[in-house]
Amino acid sequence: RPLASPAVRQRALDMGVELRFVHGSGPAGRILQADLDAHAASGGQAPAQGP
Amino acid sequence: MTKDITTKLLVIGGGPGGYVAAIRAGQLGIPTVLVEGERLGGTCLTIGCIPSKALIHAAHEFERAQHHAGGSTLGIRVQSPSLDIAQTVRWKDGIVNRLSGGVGALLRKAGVQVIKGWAHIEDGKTVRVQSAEGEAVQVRCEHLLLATGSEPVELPMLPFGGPVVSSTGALSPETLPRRLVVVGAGYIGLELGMAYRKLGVEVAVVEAAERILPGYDEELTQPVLDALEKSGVVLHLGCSVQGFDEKHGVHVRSARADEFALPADRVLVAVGRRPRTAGFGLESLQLDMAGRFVAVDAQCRTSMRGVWAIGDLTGDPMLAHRAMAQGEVVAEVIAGQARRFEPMAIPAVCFTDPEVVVVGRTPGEARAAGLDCTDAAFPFAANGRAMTLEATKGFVRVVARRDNHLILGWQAVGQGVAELAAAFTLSIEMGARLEDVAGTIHAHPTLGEAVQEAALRALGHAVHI
Amino acid sequence: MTKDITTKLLVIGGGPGGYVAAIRAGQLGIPTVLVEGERLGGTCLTIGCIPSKALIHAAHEFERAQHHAGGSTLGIRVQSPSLDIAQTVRWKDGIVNRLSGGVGALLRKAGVQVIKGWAHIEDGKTVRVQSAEGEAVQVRCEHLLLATGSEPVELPMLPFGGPVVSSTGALSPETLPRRLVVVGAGYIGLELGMAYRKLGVEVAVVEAAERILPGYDEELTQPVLDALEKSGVVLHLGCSVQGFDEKHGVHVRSARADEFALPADRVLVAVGRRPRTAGFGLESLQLDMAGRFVAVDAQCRTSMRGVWAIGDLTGDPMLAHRAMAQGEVVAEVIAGQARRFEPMAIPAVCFTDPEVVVVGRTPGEARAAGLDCTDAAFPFAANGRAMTLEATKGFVRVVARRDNHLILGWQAVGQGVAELAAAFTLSIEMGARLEDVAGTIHAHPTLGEAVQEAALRALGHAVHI
Ligand SMILES: Cc1cc2nc3c(=O)[nH]c(=O)nc-3n(C[C@H](O)[C@H](O)[C@H](O)COP(=O)(O)OP(=O)(O)OC[C@H]3O[C@@H](n4cnc5c(N)ncnc54)[C@H](O)[C@@H]3O)c2cc1C
Ligand SMILES: Cc1cc2nc3c(=O)[nH]c(=O)nc-3n(C[C@H](O)[C@H](O)[C@H](O)COP(=O)(O)OP(=O)(O)OC[C@H]3O[C@@H](n4cnc5c(N)ncnc54)[C@H](O)[C@@H]3O)c2cc1C
Repeated sequence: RPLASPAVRQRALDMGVELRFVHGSGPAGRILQADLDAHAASGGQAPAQGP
Repeated sequence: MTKDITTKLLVIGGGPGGYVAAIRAGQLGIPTVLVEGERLGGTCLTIGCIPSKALIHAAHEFERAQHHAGGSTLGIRVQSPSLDIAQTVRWKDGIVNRLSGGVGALLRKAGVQVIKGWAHIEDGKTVRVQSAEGEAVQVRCEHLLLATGSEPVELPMLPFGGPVVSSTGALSPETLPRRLVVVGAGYIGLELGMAYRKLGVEVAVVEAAERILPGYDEELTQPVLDALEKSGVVLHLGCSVQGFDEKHGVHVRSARADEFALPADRVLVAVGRRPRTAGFGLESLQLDMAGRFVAVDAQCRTSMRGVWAIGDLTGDPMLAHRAMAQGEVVAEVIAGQARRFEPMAIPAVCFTDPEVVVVGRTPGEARAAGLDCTDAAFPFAANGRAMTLEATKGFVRVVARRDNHLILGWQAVGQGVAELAAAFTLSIEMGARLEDVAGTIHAHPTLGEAVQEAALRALGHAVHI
Repeated sequence: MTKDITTKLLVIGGGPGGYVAAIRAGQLGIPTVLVEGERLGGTCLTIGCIPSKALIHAAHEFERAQHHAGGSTLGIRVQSPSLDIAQTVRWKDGIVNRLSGGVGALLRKAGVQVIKGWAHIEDGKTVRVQSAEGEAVQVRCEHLLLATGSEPVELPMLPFGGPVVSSTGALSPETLPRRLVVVGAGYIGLELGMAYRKLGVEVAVVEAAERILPGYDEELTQPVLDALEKSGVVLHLGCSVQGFDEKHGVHVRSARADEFALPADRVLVAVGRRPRTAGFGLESLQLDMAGRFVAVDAQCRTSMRGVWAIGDLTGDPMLAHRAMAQGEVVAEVIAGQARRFEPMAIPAVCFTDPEVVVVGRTPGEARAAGLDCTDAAFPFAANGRAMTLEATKGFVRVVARRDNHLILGWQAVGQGVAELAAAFTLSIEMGARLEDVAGTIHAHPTLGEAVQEAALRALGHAVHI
């Protein structure tokens, strides 16, 4: 399972982002809020959000 | 005459799973009805977690009084401690009433309609309630949430009744027995058995397995074992129960097929709990099961559309905080939020004396999962706060990956360690490494320093050992 | 005859700062000498943190016995509780001896050479020790670490001696006074004042400020104030002490210039502690100071090359765990590691009853720093575990940034909240947000659930309130 804190996991769900596809820059590969930001900014592989 | 009600969400069961789901749903503006056949708060608040911890507290206080009666090392002396168990139970009932009433108030405040009565499932969208006032109510709903919890397992050769009680009976004794036999050395049997012992009762425990608290590793249970022996609780491990008669007591057969009788004027059967799946029409839905539990996905959906399940009904660990967390998820998912029940760790606390806490993986579990891990323990015997609390038994242990030091689990045994669970669970949810805990300043003098020292020790440089 | 020793690191002071630095240095292979004039463990283990918590525990137990003497709500009754304070002090001394001896053993194990005696600084590389055995030792070192700690402030009109004691005397009473006046309502005065009250002593507290525990906010101190009043401790706030005579007691002047006398057969002066900077040649080094403290950088270097300082000598908060953390940093830096003492948060615990914990910023401090923040509290009155412990006074409060919910601080007041400090501090060090704590499953029933509920409440959806 991707390593990410509850807040990051929740925000990823809200954004419709699969954490599996997000690069974790934190210690031990932890996905940080900033990684989510970067993923979103780059267009990521994030599926489009629902209506 | 039958009253008809239509709602968006119908919750069956007002335990920690059901009432939390209903409150959260109400907060989110979802029209919600909750049906409860007994008392709001369910097993947990009325016959489980809370009353057991109340009794344990009273027993602890009485044991301290007994301790001082001999003239204690602290220099305190008291004369002739005595216990009025009826008053103890009244005090405990007062807490239960306050909490159960409080849940009612919270549900009202959240706009949830509560129906007192037993629900019978007609189909996935229809439930009939025989309300307490005698009126029948038919509720139609868009979403049906099953939160019917669990009930104690009965032994065929030791049916409940008279002196043979479940935890429910053991939590509301009218009198104290002289000799109690506890069947089952799981956490419920040991919590209550120890409490009774502290209240002055002679206690024997019969357990089919060769060890107490099966499920915890032996290093962890050793301090509990020591405490049981020191307090004079007699353990019969690897023994099965054959029956009971008032004259001879509990009939026991040992692993070597010896038979003997344990004199007892009360018997507590605490051999486990089973999900409440029968007797209210649940079978008719033909839901997918996971063993004896209702199978659910990461959003607590059952195999039938619009039917959800949470809590003890849905699997292990059968613990109140799991039920509550699932309840929140279901309410938020129904409200349209993207939520999942996928915790990294669920803490488990056993309120024996010493207490036992397990969060995440034990060293054995980590190894079994093929992980290359390291573990280290720090004993309370080397912790200043523990000394000042006369509580030097036990330790804190951490388990981490060897490569990147990611923390995989925490275990602790000792007086008061239950409150360390918050830090343990948070560290795992946050993805903390050993260095994170070792580099966090822990207040002196606290038991929590043992947490930091365990992490330091795993890194090869504990200070205080 | 003078003995000459040369070493790489010389540590002056064997308190938590000094002994931890020495142990860690020894572990890292640095030749280390530690000089201690009194007992290993310093203020903390011998006359501070540990003995005070021991006395507080004994006082708590005695108070419970007194409580049951009246026939308690738990149904427990005892007769004529009595206290043998000499035995209490012996028990406390036993713990101190064990811990002080333990520190000696740890130092030995780490290969540290301990010299018993008072160090006098000749220059930044040379220290003379008048050893306890009468021999003089001259130690030359590459690195000199100052860890001389602090001492109680004396009031000129109330000099220590006879019935006027510092915390040290209050922790080793030969007899209990009938009437104790405590001067100073900081944490040391209140911890000890409350303990004496529980032991049956009539206690009055005189404080120059208009409030107790100046430094904590009023919401936080209110439950302590309530407990003081309930227990019968008489507070004289906004009052200054003029002097003492055995006939009339302590002479006090109120803010409105009224003068009165408080009868007392013992007086505890606890008006603060000052860094130990004089009397051992420190002045000769002419180090840069930060007010009354020795100024240090983020690696605990003083203004003189090769001279380091840690602990109470170097500033607020004057707490043992700060000293220890600094000690580790210095040892690792001298060993060539890149380390800094830059914690995000240092917990502070006040072991009154109820206990008070502060970690990170209070709402007031956050606002004063110009941060747009939100805060929320959850009361123990709504926590099931607190009810079963008869400990429903107090609350947990969280402070977070409004924009991204980053947690800035935690405060708690209540029985047993000291052990929540581990979770509080870890959450801040890990950069946790409200959602992280709210999304972590907290064990039921524990006081720690109030931590999660405070976070939930700050997010606008607490469940249990
Ligand atoms: C002695 C004891 C001690 C325990 N200690 C702890 C502990 O310290 N910590 C911990 O986490 N857990 C503890 N537990 C376990 C905990 O009580 C359960 O995990 C928890 O209560 C499960 O919650 P739930 O909502 O799933 O079900 P329950 O709490 O069992 O609630 C289910 C509710 O549904 C109602 N119901 C069932 N069927 C119907 C129906 N057809 N119509 C209407 N109402 C119905 C029941 O009356 C009941 O109130 C303890 C249990 C026991 C027995
Ligand atoms: C009553 C009381 C209760 C307290 N409770 C707490 C608490 O609960 N939690 C907490 O964190 N803190 C508490 N403190 C504060 C804590 O004790 C100090 O913060 C801590 O001891 C500071 O450590 P240190 O190493 O800087 O100095 P110290 O512990 O003061 O140690 C300094 C040592 O240096 C020695 N020394 C000084 N000069 C020389 C010299 N010239 N030659 C040789 N040796 C010398 C002294 O003898 C002493 O042993 C309490 C203090 C008191 C008085």
